[in-house]
Amino acid sequence: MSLKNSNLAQAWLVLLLATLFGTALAGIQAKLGPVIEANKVKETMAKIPVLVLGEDLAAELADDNQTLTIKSRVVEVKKNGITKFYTVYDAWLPEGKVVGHVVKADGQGYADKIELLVGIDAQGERITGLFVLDQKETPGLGAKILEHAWRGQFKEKSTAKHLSVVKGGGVEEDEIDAISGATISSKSVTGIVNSAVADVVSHLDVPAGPENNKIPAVQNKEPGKNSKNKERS
Amino acid sequence: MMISLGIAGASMLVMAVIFSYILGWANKKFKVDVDPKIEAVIEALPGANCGGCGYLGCSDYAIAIVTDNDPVNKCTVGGAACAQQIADIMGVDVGDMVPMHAIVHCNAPLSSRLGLTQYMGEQRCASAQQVADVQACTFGCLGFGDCVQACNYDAIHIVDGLARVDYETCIGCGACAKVCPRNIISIEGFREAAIPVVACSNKDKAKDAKAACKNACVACKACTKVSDLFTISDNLSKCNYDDYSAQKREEAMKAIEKCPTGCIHFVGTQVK
Amino acid sequence: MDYFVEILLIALSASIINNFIFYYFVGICPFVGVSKKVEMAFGMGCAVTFVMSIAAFLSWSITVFVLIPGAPVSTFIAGFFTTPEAAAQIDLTVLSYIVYIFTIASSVQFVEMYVRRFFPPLYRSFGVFLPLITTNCAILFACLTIMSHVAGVDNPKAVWDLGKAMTLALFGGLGFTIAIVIMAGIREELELCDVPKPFEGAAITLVIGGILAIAFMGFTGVDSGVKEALTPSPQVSQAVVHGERVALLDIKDNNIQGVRMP
Amino acid sequence: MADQPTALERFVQGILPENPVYRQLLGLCPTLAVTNGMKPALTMAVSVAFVLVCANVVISLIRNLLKPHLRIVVFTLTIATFVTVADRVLAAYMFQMSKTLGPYIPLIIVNCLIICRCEVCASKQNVITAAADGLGQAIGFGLALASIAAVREILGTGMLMGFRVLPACWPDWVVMVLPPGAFITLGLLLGLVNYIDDKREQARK
Repeated sequence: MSLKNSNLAQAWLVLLLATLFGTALAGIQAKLGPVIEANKVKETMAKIPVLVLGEDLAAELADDNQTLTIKSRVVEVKKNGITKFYTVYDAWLPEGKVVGHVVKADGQGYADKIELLVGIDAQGERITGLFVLDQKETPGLGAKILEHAWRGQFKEKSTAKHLSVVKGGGVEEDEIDAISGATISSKSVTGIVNSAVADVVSHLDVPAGPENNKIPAVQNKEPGKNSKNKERS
Repeated sequence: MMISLGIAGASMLVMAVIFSYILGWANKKFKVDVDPKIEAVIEALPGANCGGCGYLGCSDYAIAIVTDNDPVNKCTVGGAACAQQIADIMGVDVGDMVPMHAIVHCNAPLSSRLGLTQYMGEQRCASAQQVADVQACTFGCLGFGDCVQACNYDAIHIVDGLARVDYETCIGCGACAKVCPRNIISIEGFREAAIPVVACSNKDKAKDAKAACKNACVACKACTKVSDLFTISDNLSKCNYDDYSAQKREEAMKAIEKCPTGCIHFVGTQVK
Repeated sequence: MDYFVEILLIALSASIINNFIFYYFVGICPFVGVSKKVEMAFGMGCAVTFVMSIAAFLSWSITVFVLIPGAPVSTFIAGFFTTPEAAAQIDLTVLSYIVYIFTIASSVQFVEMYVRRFFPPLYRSFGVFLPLITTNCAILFACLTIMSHVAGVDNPKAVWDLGKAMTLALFGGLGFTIAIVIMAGIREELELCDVPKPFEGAAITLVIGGILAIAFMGFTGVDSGVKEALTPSPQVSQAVVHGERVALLDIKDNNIQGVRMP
Repeated sequence: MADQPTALERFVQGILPENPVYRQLLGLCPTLAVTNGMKPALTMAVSVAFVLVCANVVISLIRNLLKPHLRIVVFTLTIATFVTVADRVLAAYMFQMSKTLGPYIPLIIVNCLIICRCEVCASKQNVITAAADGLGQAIGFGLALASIAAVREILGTGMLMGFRVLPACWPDWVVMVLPPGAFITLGLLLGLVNYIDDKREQARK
């Protein structure tokens, strides 16, 4: 019918360009896609050894170029009506011993979302490290949560205690010294750590690694609630 | 891998077809029947949207010409050439092409203004307008030169506190009229080289007008008695420029003599 | 209740806290160019909000139904050529930028024709803005924010639905209008002030925009406050109940639910 | 239309006399957004240069097939494709930078600068002039971005690309790195450029 081909005829250039560009971009996506995926995963995976073992052990591991086997799973937690999702990365030493877990948690910061990686030891008693993945706090003030010194305070903190933020020195066992001028950011990070640790601590038990093959190799573990939920002593 | 290329190309094609079909259909269905004449007239107009013709912009003026056939010679910037072009398009004769110029309806230099106070504020008419009694006359020219700044043909200057138009260079684009906070500048068609003008805009009663300025129009009707060019409306006389012609020159001269405060003048080029 | 809180937070943050102009810097060209008179600015604001909602609706539906991997349309088409689960892996998000800009350009053109045909006076008043809107960053930015909340999210629960997308578009447009009308009001007053010659026009607008941005920064943190106020967060307090330390998780309607602490 | 400016004229015009940011006030959105640091500013300038030159070349190649009323749609399609290419390349090879630049890479599509250059120059002149014009404008844009980024980063953090510029006792003007700083810096620099221009004009008169 004339109406159809007249305006389509006019727009033939647009149609040709659209298809051409569409296929070209798909080609580029096919080539670059995996590289981008690798970047994304690498960004989180690279942090796990440092978080779980601490710098010196991780460096030592890296020297004799062994790597931890790391698997991620999504833990769903129902708490007073709201279901929260945490991605948990479990890390095994090459010889199969579970060495620790890293929880990816996010929460509301002062300006916008803050995303954290919280390292917890194998038994789930101690926090072994903290890394800030993504934040938009005010540069120069809130952004100080990225600093190694401040993050270091979380190391060796017990997961049982509820961490609280204190201003100005005098830091007891389960207290975090707030950044001067950025109490809200410090409070929100500590709050996220507390809620992440409290939610996930009961889901941390993971069968030992493939070596002491008590449990068959856990390669094809689908994410989701992990099967064993051993009642801790 | 090949599949994703194919799918991407296909979905883009499908989307492009859908959208261009909708646009094509809309193009047909929503065809606004714009009179081709209007487009032609818009083409002929300079397109500066300066508003000199008194309309919102060229397209407005073009619509006015075609729909309610307004005079074709109102475009000051385009001048005679563009008026001729539009006349050909419209098949109308150009009619006497009247040059447009600005007229300042105030003839009181600082010396003849009364009740002047020392105004220390912002040296701009727009700001002075906000301040009460800078000078007794609340209608007349403030003389801070907003019009001078607005004019980009350098055709208006402040002489002894009063805005004076240089009729050689003024093309009547109306920029000064737009910017004058007291709206005492009007853009009129000059049928002759020089036309009589009541150079005052004081609408107060005679007593207040006299208290405000030495040569204000006090609506004494002397000019209307002598010549029918002038009419009085709310205490202010106004000259009808359209039906002034060379023959009425003596009438106008007589009115100028008769006017007690001398606020009627001849303005334009070759003022004798 | 929880859904309503999220909608309110998105609305609040899009309109005032993370205002499109003062926080995200999108839509600066009309902000500097059009904000001379309040009516023009308001007209521009309404036009942008209107087109932004259409663009948000179109981009949300296309992203959800065509672009993201496992979207119904792309799996359906791919189903003919390959095995079903391979079809679910077809990921067309790379096309998102072309698709968005294509939909925006076409919808602006469509709206322009429609308004020209049925509302000539309305067209004359803001007709000149419509082509200007296609190259307005605010609209594409809104689509990109929606895409980042739909495609770039790993856990399925946090994907935005249509309601949230439209809220972002509407209140983002509202924030844009607020900002541009405030600036138009200021610039109208500016006519009377003595602005130094080199600063006239865009330079002074940007400096004033900076001051306005500082003022709008005052709103940061409001959304975290509102969120705390609205979410019924349980007070995790500890109590000793007959000799055992119990974490009081829920002390609403005064029956103490507790969980034995380790 | 007056005779078309030659390739060299277009190129030279783009850098200073018709600098896209300071003179034509185009492309302000990315200028304000990414100039809180020198590195992001330069990356943005390079990606805009890449997109601008490629788009100009492609548009000038197909300029006589263009239908007037579909012109804008074709421009946006070409620009969007090149921007996606730039975005993917950045995400693949400079992932950290693509995270900091975030949503502003795709916003190059609606950058008024590129569409304006396509309309003004590419759709009317041959390939070489279009490419030269694109390059000139891109260098002008880069210069403008660098100037703003330098001011903001030095005042904001006292450092420039990692080197300490201001003494450590300099209290960092955090506002410079924040959004309002961008507005104020660009406003003041614009005023400065106008001032210098007026001075040169008077000197020449």
